[in-house]
Amino acid sequence: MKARVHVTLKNGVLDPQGKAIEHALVSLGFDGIDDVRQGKVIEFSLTESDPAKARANVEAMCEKLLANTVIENYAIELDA
Amino acid sequence: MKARVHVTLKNGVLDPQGKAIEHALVSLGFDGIDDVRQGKVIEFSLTESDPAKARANVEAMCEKLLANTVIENYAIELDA
Amino acid sequence: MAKERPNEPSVTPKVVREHGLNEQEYDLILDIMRRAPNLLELGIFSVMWSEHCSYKSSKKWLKTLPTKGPQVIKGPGENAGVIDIGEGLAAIFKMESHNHPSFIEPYQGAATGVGGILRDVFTMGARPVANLNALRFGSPDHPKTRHLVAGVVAGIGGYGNCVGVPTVGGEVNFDSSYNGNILVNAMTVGIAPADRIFYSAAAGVGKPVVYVGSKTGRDGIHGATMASAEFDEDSDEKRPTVQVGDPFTEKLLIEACLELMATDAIVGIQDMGAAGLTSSSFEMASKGGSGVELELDKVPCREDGMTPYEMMLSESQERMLMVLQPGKEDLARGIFEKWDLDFAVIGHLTDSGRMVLKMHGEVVGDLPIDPLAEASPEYDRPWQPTPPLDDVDPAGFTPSVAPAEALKRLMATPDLCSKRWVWEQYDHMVMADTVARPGGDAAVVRIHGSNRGLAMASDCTPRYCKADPARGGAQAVAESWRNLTAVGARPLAVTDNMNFGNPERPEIMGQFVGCIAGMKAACEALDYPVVSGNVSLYNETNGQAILPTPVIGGVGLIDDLDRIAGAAFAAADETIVLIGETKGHLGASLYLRDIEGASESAPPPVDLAVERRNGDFVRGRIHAGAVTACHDLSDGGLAVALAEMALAGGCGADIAEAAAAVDNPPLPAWLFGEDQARYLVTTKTADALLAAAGEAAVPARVLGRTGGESLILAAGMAISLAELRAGHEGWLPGYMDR
Amino acid sequence: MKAAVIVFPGSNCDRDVQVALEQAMGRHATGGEPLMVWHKDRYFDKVDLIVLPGGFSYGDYLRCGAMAANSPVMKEVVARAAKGVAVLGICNGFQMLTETGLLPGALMRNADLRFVCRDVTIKVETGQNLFTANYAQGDAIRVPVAHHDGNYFADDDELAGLEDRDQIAFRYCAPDGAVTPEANPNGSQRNIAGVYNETKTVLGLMPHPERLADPKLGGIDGRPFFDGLVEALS
Ligand SMILES: Nc1ncnc2c1ncn2[C@@H]1O[C@H](COP(=O)(O)OP(=O)(O)O)[C@@H](O)[C@H]1O
Ligand SMILES: [Mg+2]
Repeated sequence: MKARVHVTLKNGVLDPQGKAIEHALVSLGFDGIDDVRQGKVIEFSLTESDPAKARANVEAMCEKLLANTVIENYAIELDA
Repeated sequence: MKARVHVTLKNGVLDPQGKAIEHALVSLGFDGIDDVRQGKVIEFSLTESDPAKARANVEAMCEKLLANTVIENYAIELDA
Repeated sequence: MAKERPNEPSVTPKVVREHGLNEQEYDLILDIMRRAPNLLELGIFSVMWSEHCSYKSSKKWLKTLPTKGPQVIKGPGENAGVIDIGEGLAAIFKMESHNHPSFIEPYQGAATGVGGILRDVFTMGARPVANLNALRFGSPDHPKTRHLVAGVVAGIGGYGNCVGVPTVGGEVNFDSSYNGNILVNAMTVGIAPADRIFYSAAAGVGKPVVYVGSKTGRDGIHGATMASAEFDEDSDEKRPTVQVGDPFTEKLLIEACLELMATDAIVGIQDMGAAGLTSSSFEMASKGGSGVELELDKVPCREDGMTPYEMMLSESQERMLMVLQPGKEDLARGIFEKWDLDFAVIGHLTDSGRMVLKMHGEVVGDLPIDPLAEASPEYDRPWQPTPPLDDVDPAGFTPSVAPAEALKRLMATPDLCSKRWVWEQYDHMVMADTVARPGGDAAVVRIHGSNRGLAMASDCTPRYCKADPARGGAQAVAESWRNLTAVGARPLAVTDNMNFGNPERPEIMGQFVGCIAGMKAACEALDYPVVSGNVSLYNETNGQAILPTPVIGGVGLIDDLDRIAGAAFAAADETIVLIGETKGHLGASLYLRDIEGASESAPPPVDLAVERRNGDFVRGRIHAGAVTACHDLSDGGLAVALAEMALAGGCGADIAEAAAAVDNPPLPAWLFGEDQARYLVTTKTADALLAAAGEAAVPARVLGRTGGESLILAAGMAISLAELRAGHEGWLPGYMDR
Repeated sequence: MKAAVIVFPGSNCDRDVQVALEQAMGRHATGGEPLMVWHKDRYFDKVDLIVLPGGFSYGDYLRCGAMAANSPVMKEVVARAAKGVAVLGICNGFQMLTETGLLPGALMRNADLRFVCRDVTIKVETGQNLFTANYAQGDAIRVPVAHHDGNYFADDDELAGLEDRDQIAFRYCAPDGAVTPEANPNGSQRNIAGVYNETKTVLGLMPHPERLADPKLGGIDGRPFFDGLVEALS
């Protein structure tokens, strides 16, 4: 099955990227935008077919590697 | 409304980050994973309330700045 | 007077304790305030009196260090030390630790450490010209170590590379005592016109207090108090205090501040480091003998609904506080807006001697400045001298491996292996003035547009400090002085970073006291004063303290870049000469630790007079153009220094003849002993060099000649350079890619 | 000759290339010094060479060079390039040139994901044009790289086209000139270190010739690069 992990910065954590993108968009004349935040998506396929097992697996991957839980949150999407 | 832009590498474009993550996951003992790809998500809020106008706006942002269409695809999600 | 704010926790004993203040300290607060402080005021006391900001455990001893000399323009007490480097220029430098944050979040912790030390230097009007980093990690086989090394190195590079300041030197050690407390000490060196140094003191009633840089968020609230608290299992709970660095904004801040500093608009300027707005505004007012009133609603905030408490204690990065000459606001605003940076007048100086904090016109905090600063606690903590260890009799032990094999292994140990993997991730050439890159004894950075240069290095041998703090402290200073001398520089002054365990334990405090005593003696004997520094205590986890690690960052001057030396053998068929006396001191040597696995013993004595005599001689010969390469002897002794010179030059050497003549000390001790005050030099004119040494009463002897593809240590004892290089260059990348 | 160096917020090799150019101009009869142009200045004097320097423009957030490529001055740079004015992009400047489309391809994160700063050897693939006037085709020169995103990518058709049109300027190689995988510091396709536009008036390269144009810094292989430019444009 396919797994998709969204990694986003925790609220309140400075997001220099988002800040810079917002600034660039505004100076390009796009107005009415706000709170730009940048995150990551990591997608991959899993041989594990049992949804529960798969989710547990992917959670472990997030905790160990995919997300820096000190400053980031993660969300997991699975689809068979 | 809120806009979410997913930026992913085109097929055939090699993805060093994805490869490295895959390698790291395997060496951490996670097996049965494949085709790891890493993408970006850029989220922001828009004052524009007309969905059509908003989409057109965000598309322009992608073409101009948010994605490099030589190597990247983008997908736009809007929700009021 | 300041009333308590609605829906804000009131100040209970528990809250006081959570702010790291003990009962005596709280009583002192009551005396000073003549009333109970509200939460905001308590928070301000807690950060101002934290170990990190108040140096309460170390002050008494730091005061004993020599800080004066004709070259010193400004010693400790400002953001960084300032020394005269001639031709109307000053060098401004300091080292600072970011140990705890780097352990919790290696990338951001190390990155913001670099950002912080850069600000300390450009705050004073200097353009940063070089960074160094002294790193100490746990045992390589500790599960966390690889991840920490990768993150810290990437973070230092990520920040320094982006701001465009070359990272030219440092050190990396591994020891299990750092398993739970790594050390990340970052140093910045900058250059400024000697007559345009900027200080934090600000006086003049009514002068505007200006905030510039990034917006304030809820970053690192209580970071300063956390940096002074011992770790325990629940440290993970302290995680949210980690901050994210924005090197791009820092780069803009450097350019904007230097642009403004070229005008006469600034009265005083101070970066917002640990304890952000609190300590910066306090510093400026108390040093200037004035009072300050801030309107917190004017502080640029990143998030909605931030409380005065959060604004005053936030440690958001890339922010500065300035006091301007009245009427210069628009000039200054223009410059910061050009660089897309926030600029806000958030208050003004008063003559009340108090810090008055207002929110929406209402007073939310009101504290007396001098009493708080002066009453800041100073402890004379009980201390226990470290018991001396036995010497090792070089004749009294039988080596377990042949010297050639020992050398091969030593060169591939975590502490002695090449750190190329690290410094190739650092842009060490940006600014196009890096004359001697990482890999030698000291880095050499040209003073832009001239033929002069600054030499810099960071040094400490923690295992010596553990075995004998006083010797270790003296040795760290001496090795720093020697590393600068070995490239031909005149050592001028040092910054220090004192990393120790819990000072409330007498044996730890004893290590601190001992190291300071040794540093003091060495700095005095070598005319090498301390002009800035930083103390990091409580580096222990569950009672396991780090090795005492007083890191010395040295800066020296090179008057003529055509008269310097490198460590690489320059050519074949040159004579190798050993300067200094070799007694074969094996105590506390890497050889004993890593090859023989022997237990702790006494480190080499440091004879400072000899150190100075030998060093001055070597420097003189370098300036006279009489030596073609020079390298000081340190970890691993003679054999390792020889191997490093051969690998750097891609040229072998033969010392068999000299080795054959050795009987006392025995060969292994002669090869691997770590006697101090020694150098290896190569020369085309050996006789003249030996004669000069004789006149200067400096021990010097011919070791052998350069040439060939291998190192010949003794008859039938050859190692190919290729083999040595494979191990030396291979260990770290191999370890990291595993 | 007249040259302009464009300074973006976050540029940090602007002074380095300014010095290298100034010294090259000094060695040549013309003398003079390059004009430093702030990115917010949409217009600047007529020049023969425009340099986009290395650094981390806008922090290299989002994508390296992406925001600089959209900065006000860039419209002018693109317009002048179209008129045939020589444009040189070094490191971050190269990334900007691909982001503006003045040069094909893209520069991705280094294959090992690590920033790399060290001397490399690059092979001069096409001699005798504006930028390599003082090198011979096949020369192997030593210059430093210092980047995190120098991994050159273009699809196969693009690459074939680049080869056919002789647009590949430099390739990473061994000291003896052999183009080997070991000599590739970042995973670039076909070891590509620099590319031209079709008319060879625009060059982008990852290595920093300006960092080895002074004997004090350990080498001068980068010097002919600037001397050649100055001579060719004077
Ligand atoms: N973290 C680092 N960053 C940059 N350079 C480093 C680092 N660690 C070691 N180096 C460099 O590697 C070389 C060897 O370091 P070290 O063995 O500590 O030198 P020494 O024994 O002369 O004090 C020095 O040039 C030093 O600057
Ligand atoms: Mg040394």
